[in-house]
Amino acid sequence: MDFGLIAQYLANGILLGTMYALVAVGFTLFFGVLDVIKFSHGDVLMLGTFIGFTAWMGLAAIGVTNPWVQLLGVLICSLGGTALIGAAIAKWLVLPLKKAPQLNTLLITLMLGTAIREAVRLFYPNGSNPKAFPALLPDAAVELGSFSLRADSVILVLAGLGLIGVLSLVINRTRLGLAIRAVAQDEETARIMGINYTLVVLATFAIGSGVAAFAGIMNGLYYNEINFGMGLILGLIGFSAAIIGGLGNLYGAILGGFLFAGLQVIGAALLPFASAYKDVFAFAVVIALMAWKPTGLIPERSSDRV
Amino acid sequence: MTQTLLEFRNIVKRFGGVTALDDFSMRMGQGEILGLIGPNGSGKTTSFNVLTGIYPATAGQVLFEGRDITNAAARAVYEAGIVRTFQRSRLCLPLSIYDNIMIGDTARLTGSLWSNLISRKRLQGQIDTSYRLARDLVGGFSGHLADRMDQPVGALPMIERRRIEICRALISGPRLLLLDEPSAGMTHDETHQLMDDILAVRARGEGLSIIIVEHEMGVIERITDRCIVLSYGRKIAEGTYAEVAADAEVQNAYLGAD
Amino acid sequence: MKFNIGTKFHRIVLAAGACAGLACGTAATAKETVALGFIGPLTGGVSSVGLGGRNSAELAIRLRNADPAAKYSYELEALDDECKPNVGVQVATKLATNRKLAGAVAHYCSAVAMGTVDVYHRFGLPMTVWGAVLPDITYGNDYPEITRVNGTMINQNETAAKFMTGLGYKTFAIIHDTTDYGKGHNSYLSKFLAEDGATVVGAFGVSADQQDFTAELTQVKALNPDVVVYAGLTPGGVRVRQQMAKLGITAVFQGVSGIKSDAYFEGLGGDLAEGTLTFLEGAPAEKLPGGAFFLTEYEKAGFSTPPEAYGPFAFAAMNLLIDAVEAVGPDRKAIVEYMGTVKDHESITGLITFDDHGQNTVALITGYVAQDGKWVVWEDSDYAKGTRSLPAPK
Amino acid sequence: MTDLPISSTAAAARPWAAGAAVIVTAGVYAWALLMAEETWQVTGLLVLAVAAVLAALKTGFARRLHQDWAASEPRLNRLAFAALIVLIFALSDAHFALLMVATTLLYFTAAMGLNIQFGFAGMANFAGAAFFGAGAYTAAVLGTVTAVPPLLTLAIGGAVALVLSLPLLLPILRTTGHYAAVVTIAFGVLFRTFLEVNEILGGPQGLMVAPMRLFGWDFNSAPVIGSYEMSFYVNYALLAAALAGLVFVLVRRLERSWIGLHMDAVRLDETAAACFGVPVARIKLTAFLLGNAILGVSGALYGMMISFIAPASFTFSDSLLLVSIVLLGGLGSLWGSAVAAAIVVLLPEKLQLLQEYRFLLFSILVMLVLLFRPDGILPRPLRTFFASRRAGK
Repeated sequence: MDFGLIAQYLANGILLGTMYALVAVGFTLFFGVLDVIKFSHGDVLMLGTFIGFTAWMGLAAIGVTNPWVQLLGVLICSLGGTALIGAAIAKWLVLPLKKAPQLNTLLITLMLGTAIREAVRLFYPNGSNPKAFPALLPDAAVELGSFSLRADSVILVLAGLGLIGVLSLVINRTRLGLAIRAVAQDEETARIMGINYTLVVLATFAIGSGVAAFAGIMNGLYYNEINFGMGLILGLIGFSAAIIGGLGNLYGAILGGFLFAGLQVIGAALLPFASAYKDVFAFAVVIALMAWKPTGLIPERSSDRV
Repeated sequence: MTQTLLEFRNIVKRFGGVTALDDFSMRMGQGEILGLIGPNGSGKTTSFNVLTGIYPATAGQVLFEGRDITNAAARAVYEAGIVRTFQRSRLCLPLSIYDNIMIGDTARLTGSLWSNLISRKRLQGQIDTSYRLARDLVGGFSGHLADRMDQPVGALPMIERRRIEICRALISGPRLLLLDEPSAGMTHDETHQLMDDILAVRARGEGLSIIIVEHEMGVIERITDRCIVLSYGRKIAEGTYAEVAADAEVQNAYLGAD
Repeated sequence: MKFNIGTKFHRIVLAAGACAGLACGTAATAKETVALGFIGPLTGGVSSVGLGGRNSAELAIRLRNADPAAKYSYELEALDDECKPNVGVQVATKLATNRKLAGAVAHYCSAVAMGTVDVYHRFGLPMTVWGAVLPDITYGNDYPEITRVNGTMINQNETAAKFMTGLGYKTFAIIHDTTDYGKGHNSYLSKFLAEDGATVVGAFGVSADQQDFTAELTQVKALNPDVVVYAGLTPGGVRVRQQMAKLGITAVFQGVSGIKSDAYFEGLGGDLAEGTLTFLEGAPAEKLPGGAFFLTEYEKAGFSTPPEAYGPFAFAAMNLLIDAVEAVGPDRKAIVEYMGTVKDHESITGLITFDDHGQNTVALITGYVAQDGKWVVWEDSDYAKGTRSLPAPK
Repeated sequence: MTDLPISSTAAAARPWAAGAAVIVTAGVYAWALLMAEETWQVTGLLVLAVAAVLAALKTGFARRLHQDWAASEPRLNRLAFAALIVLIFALSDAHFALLMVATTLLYFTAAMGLNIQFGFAGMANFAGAAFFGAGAYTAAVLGTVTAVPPLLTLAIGGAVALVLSLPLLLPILRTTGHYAAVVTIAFGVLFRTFLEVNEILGGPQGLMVAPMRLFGWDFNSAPVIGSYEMSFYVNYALLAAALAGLVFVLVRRLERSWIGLHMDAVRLDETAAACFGVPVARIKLTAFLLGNAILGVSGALYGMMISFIAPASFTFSDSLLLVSIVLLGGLGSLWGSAVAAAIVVLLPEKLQLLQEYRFLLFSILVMLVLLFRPDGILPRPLRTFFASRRAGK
């Protein structure tokens, strides 16, 4: 296999990995503060992307044509709107079920995901068909033999990695991050320390959902196409990635995201049999990984106090 | 000292960089009530967890009735005759009193899928017997609990739960009972009652030995034959309560910790 | 009041149970009402096609009901098969055992149709397929109840292969989804391309809801074919075309009937769609006498979703069924017999003639090319006239 | 004093009366709902049901019923089964209604298998549809081999599901909670994708399944009594009822045995259970294998009844449907699963009049139930090892 091809696979894998990591980070944050899995995450991401798309149409309609201004508007609306939605979900669907079995949260958010998906399909104008997401980034490309590297891909990866970096700083260096970590560590103690528990949970869901919306916009900008079903697969993969990495750990989620992307690319590119088997391969490896590392590659600290 | 029941030989337990038990050795005799005391984080519960197979020991040996049970699985430890209660009550709250106590009797109450599901004659017999046994045991602690065997544990007050936890531990007729802070979450009077119950059990039972971890020094003084004091995972004193209470290093450890 | 199974006892209990406090009674209508069924995917990933089909079938009924010359008044019972065989069997049973129902127009998803044909046969319900393209649906059995107005993927791919090789293209890479639809197209297209002397340099199976195709397309790029084929439905087609551009693949992009929808342009936007080729059975609606009429009426009816590629077939199938009822009355056996004799029946998709398996033999396949954001019949396009050109064969 | 205080004197006199009344009413209601065709009938019946349930909760009738049921359970269970058989014969020639009854029963059976895992042992299994599908595919493959009697095929369907679970045992036993959930999710996706890309088992197009045969009787032919011909679905509905009844007894006995008790202990506190000698790994293994085998058996019969199967019928969302039956009914509650299976199967079907909007409505309804009844429609009652004890013997 020639070098260009390998480089191309690598570039694809990095871009996919960044997107998966951004989704996985949300799962891991929610799990950290509340020990719950919010399965509607993927569909919230989709909703965020549609909000961004609508914002773009609005901006274009009032005559804003500069792509950078448009991009800024799209990001503000999408991230802000999705963050609010995330907090609302936490307040009205997740927190009320805190005392119920964990599975209930899982099911209720799954159902919420279905409801969001169906609602977009039915009520967004012509929502059952894919939409063309605008290409707002420069599309200059560098060609090196069979390897073509586009400026928009590079910008997207850098922005995605940058956001993960900022998120890591927020978690590790700010008062909010401290509060989030304290709640993740021990809810009771955090309450005694005077931390507003509900507020921290809402903030965490807002942040996680905002990050997912970013991944959605990234998805839209890269593929230039969005549809009502896009969140389902991204959510499933993001969840698997968060689990492989080890729940409750930011770096685990990132590792898991890139690992899953790597598996898919390897599955499609290198396997001796047909590429249709790549998902079979990727998920078989996930099962094997769980047998080998039952609490993820970067295990969370055992919280089972005896 | 009577014949040795349990022996720790140079037990070390580390969690990452933290040493929870540091070269801890001790012996206890059959029929003894041993108190295990020390400030918070001194390794009392950790020694229970190492003994019952929840954590593997980093180094050292545990001998029970002369047999090496170091790092044995929790189930094997139970089968050897060692049972315990937990610091935070760990009953199955949605289950009935009877169910909870029966969980303690797994050694006797097993059976194949066949005898559990298809031919249930033997199961019926086991249930009738065990129901009577459990009722009697609970009745020894509290008469009105024995009348409420089919009610969920979650509805009971703390002291009753603690009693049921002890019944769950005793139903299998163990050799050694480990009590982890039985007074936690209870009033002074309740603690007092519970101690009476424990002494009564011991007076009744043949050859039951007890290790008790406790912060309430009144309890230790009243019921233990002998105490071991831990501080930062090391044994710093051993003897009767009066002896260790007078020990300068012990006083220092407690004062320093507070 | 109408019940499907009408013993007296049934009526009494039902009325007591459900009617409670409601006025039970309906006004008598002048014409006898005949119920006709429709089944398609109304929820899930391919629901846009299903909704388009349902709307078109409903349009056929509305138009006929507005026609004073009609002998009967018609009502539609539309059901959702979710594109799942087990659900399909369920709803097919529901229609087939509903005794007031005279016939049905059903199925876009081939796997569902494969599962339900036995049900229609068992209960003797005449059913006309409006969208599923797997040959076995008609040719895999001898059921007189089953007919199909649209062509099979055999016809489609035979024409497609001839056409493409005729333009001088020699090497093809096929990306197909792993549904029966994509896989079927892949195998027939490969077969006919080989017969016409072209080479398939690579075939890649992908899942129908896959978002990222860069891994497959990177391999395609290395293979450097004349033509990249996507055998699947619009959403996947949009993504593959989009990502081809990202990777700088300049080959001709060819689709199958599943991407011939307005959504293809909406999903791609701008110039990327330009020059995409696809094939569809029948003649374009606007070229047929009734076609323009259909499109205007559809517009007028105010449906919220477009008819999509197979809407005209659903419309034609429903019209055929209504014609049958008008001719022989709402009797299932008579309708089945009538369907067996359909020959040169006029419809907005061209003339319909059923062979002895109930398959419409008028295998008219039309090639389309995307031009200025619209599907244009190849013969009418700037490409055929030579004023625009597709990428040349390598 | 008896072991158990029996609170209501009215109930003591004839404790089964209220339960019996409810069973008869439910039977008649089910019949009316299944036969209802027109929009206003369905709507009326659904409103009636909601009103009745609310009234029962408000007046305390539901609570009393709960106690009465516990007091005379075996009798009421038998009565419910009899009512089911009567319902099937009452529907006699209504093909579609019978198909729905049989489907409900098979989903109920599958949900009981999942209940062993979710409800008793606390193990997540999000590949329910895969094991269900394994049974259905077994039936499809064995149906082409005439030498295998179809009744044996059901058992082999269970066995195949069991064999497929074996490679998952190691990861399942090592992981807990969400980590275990991912193992099963991955398996579910893998199973479906594999069937789709692999041509041997029919690929995406699926396979025909031969009908059930019992002692030379073809289940696809209509039973005739005198000159009256019933729907052939009566065959399947009766067999499904028998299967559901058998599995119900089996799972009930499992719950009321030491194994069931140990499953509860493992679910509620694995560490404490281990300290009392509960063989945690063996208990989990039993729950996982037994549950999957039940899923496989019910899937095999489902395949024969539907007579055509394809990978699209056994997806992740189908697994979720099964899980939602278990959760809606109440974890570990068998009667809850029965009611929830009926709701999950019948409601979307009866909501067909809403066409493309029905999944939106369905998901919102499930969310509301979970918010306002987090323990499910019929929460699991306390264990009673032998019902006779409850009766105040």
